[in-house]
Amino acid sequence: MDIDVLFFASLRDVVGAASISVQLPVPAGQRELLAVLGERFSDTVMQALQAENVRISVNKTLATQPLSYSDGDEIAFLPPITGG
Amino acid sequence: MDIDVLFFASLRDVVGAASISVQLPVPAGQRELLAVLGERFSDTVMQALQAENVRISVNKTLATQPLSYSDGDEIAFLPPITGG
Amino acid sequence: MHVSVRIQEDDIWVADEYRALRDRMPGTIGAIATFIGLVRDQQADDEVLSLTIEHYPGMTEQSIHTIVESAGQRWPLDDVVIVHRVGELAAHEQIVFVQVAAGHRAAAFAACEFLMDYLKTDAVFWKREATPHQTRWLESSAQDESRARAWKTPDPTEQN
Amino acid sequence: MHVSVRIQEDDIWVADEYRALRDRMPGTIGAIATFIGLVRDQQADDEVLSLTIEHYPGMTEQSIHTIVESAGQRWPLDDVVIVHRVGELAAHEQIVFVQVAAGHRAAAFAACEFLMDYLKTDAVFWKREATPHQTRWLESSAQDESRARAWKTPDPTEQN
Repeated sequence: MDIDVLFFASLRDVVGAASISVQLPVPAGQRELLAVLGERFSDTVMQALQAENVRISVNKTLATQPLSYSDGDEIAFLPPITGG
Repeated sequence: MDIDVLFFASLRDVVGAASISVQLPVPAGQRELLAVLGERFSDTVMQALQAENVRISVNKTLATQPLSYSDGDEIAFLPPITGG
Repeated sequence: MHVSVRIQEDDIWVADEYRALRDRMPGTIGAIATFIGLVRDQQADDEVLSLTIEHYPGMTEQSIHTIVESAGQRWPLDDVVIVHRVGELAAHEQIVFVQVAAGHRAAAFAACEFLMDYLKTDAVFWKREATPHQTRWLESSAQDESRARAWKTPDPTEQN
Repeated sequence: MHVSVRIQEDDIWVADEYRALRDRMPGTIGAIATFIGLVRDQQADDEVLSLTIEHYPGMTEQSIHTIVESAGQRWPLDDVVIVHRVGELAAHEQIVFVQVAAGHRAAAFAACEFLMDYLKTDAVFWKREATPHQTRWLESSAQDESRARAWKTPDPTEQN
């Protein structure tokens, strides 16, 4: 299945792209996603994506583990937020 | 000596005047002022002026007892205030 | 601290007050809290037709400056504007405007609320409310008094 | 409760927001509290050149609506407007505008401050600050987190 993966703010800077498309096996969760990303990105990038303060959203909703992805999902890696 | 006496809000309504001039003996304090006002106003008015929540200002500063008045002073009877 | 206190019969032009603040403002200001009080058209289930506000020229301004000085001693403020109307105001009209600018939001919010609380209890104004059934002079409520008194006790959030 | 939440690159026209509120406002409103956040030109002794704000379209709006709903459940509010800018903002520019109208001032003040506290911690934005020496992504401070958390504990003043 195909999903879109988005990177915001400092994570977009680290990854060097705002979004990528990836193909995942079915079924797939966060472990499968990280495995596919790990083939594409360096250890430095992967460490940044897996930092303790990074949250994951699925289709614009904050997600809690364990995650299970579906075809067409929009996954985002969100570094710490602050507005106002 | 001559002093001006001002009445605000509900007290002006009760007295029927915003300000009056009165002549006081020298020296004079609040007792002498009330005696002079008592000759002019009814018991109803005098009770209103001496209500517990009425404060006195002398020359636009809140006054504390005992008061001692000077020629030309501006005395005001202030009912409970509220702004905002 | 820039301070402006005005008592006026004229309406309050909020947009002009804000523009003037932005024009004179030093750049370290990061937070502006404002409050506008309006004449409510209802009070305790009775329709309010108008509110007539009276002041004691000279003494009223001084009473407000005293409140502003207390706020300035309590929080690091850069700019305070208070405009208070007097005269007869219809329902929905503006009564009072308080604008506080500070470096950070905690001070701006706290000072703005402090100023309003003390305007209710310590500013020399009198208000007469007219409804279809009666005209009466208002007093600050027990609630107003307790809100103002609450500022005199140490506030555990003040360090934030 | 009328609610308007907007994310925009354009500047915020405070005067227009206030006029629109007065136009649509039911008369029982007696209190309007507003907050405006500006880009400070200094941060920890370093000059701030600009602040670049990024959002996640759709998710950001939803995160703010969730915060507004919490405020609406907590206080009786009539009207809430939140306008938040994105893009690159120079020092002194407006970042955020919060306007809360309610019957009485206690609710208006509390809700306005609550909304700002949660915008700091729960709204989906990212901010990058540029100084002459560095560019860095900001995080909400420990102080911001503790201010937002403080609303979750029972507030003894809430009954006032």
